[in-house]
Amino acid sequence: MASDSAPLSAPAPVTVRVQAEDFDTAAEIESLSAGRTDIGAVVTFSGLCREEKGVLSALELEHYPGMAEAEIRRICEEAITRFDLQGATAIHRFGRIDPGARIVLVIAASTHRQAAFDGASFIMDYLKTAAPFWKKEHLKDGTARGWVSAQDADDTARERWARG
Amino acid sequence: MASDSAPLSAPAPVTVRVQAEDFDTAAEIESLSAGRTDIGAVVTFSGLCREEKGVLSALELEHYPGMAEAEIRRICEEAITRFDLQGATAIHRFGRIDPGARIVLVIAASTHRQAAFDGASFIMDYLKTAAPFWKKEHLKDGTARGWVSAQDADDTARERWARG
Amino acid sequence: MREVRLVYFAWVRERIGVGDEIVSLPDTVVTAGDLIAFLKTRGEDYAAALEHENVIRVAIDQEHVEHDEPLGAAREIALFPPMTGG
Amino acid sequence: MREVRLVYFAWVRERIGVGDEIVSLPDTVVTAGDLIAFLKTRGEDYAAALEHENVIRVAIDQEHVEHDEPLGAAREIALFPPMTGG
Repeated sequence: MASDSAPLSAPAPVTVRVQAEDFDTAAEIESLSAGRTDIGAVVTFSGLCREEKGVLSALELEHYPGMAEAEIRRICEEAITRFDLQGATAIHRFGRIDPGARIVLVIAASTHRQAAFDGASFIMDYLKTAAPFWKKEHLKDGTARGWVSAQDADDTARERWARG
Repeated sequence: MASDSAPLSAPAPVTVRVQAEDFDTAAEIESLSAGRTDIGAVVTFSGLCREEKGVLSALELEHYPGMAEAEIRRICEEAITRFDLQGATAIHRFGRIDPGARIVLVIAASTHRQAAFDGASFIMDYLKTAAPFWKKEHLKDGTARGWVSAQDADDTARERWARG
Repeated sequence: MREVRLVYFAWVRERIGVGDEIVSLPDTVVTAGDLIAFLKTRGEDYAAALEHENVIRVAIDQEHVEHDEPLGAAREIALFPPMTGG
Repeated sequence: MREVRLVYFAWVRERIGVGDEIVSLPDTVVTAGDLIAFLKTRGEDYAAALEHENVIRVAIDQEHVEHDEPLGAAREIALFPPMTGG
């Protein structure tokens, strides 16, 4: 897909990582944009572990090693082609995530702000519905509430990017 | 406007600064979200000084002290009400800005990702057309290319948020 | 008969009771949907895990496929619930 | 006659040649548009700065207003080009 319509300029860097460790948002922005003067806009999305009613002990994030990285890379490359991004980064954690902690980071860089916003939003919408990750909730009373259900709203969000 | 539909929860923090100095994106994200577990999504927009053809020496950013802060605060507060944000930060620099350097940072925090994306995008669109800042380009040959012209595209971007 | 590696995730994995296994498939199993129907005959755990066939997602060699996709020369087939990352 | 503080920015400031000044306004100056028309009579620099009236933006006491807005009891009136921040 990407190869047919790739821009003529130098390839835009794509960084994808799936890891248990936390990440450093500022370092990732810096790594994408340092030493470049052709980037006018950088949009980042950080997804955090939300704790709604004081009962959640932690999230457990399971993933499909190999396919998770491959799917996220495919999503980022599609965003680069589609929105003419100058770079994209996506980092997704797995394992135990405490309330308030970071889960996912997406960065899109472009010459123009709308492309950067659209690129980051597109990557997130596809990542939520196509990247093989599953969340399980563990409660403070020691029980597991169980697996988080997929949201219809996420499918709807993804569908708005569909092209006829 | 804000008072009629304000959420019942604690007021969302708004941080606005207009300054000559650079800013620390990570520290600003941290300051908005640290110690909170009710934020699920944080979107940041960083605007950088773009250097297209190797001729730009620097941008000079003039602003209207007092009004600049007041307009940006008004824009952020409107975004908080409209998108039910849990916090917003906007920092805009003035003075001399070198190619590749940061000009503006907008952060929007929310429980849900679409609200965070929309909030940051709304703030940027209004900030570009309503906050009293003006850019002048200085060229490497020592001359001033002059004041940057306002873009029709920026007015169009702002108009999409108009409500009937 | 041919052997493929099956991998399971999230509640599909928990209900079946293993994360991965090598299974011999009869020649009548042609598509991803055929595979799900075949697995449901392997016992109560499989039947429970795959009860609501329409929500089960399938990946062949780490690429998403529809249920009517032929398995072809698949080496690794994954079955899992709708994804909830991000 | 009454006195107001006028402030100018960007190329409006450069063309007029000062950043701010106190000006006495005749009673015939009622709206922001009247003010622009009045200033254009004050000399070539003003006429050049305000030549294209429709692009000049006005703020009264640091709030954006249209050209038909009455100046009222304004203390500080700003004239400037379309903004290009962000």
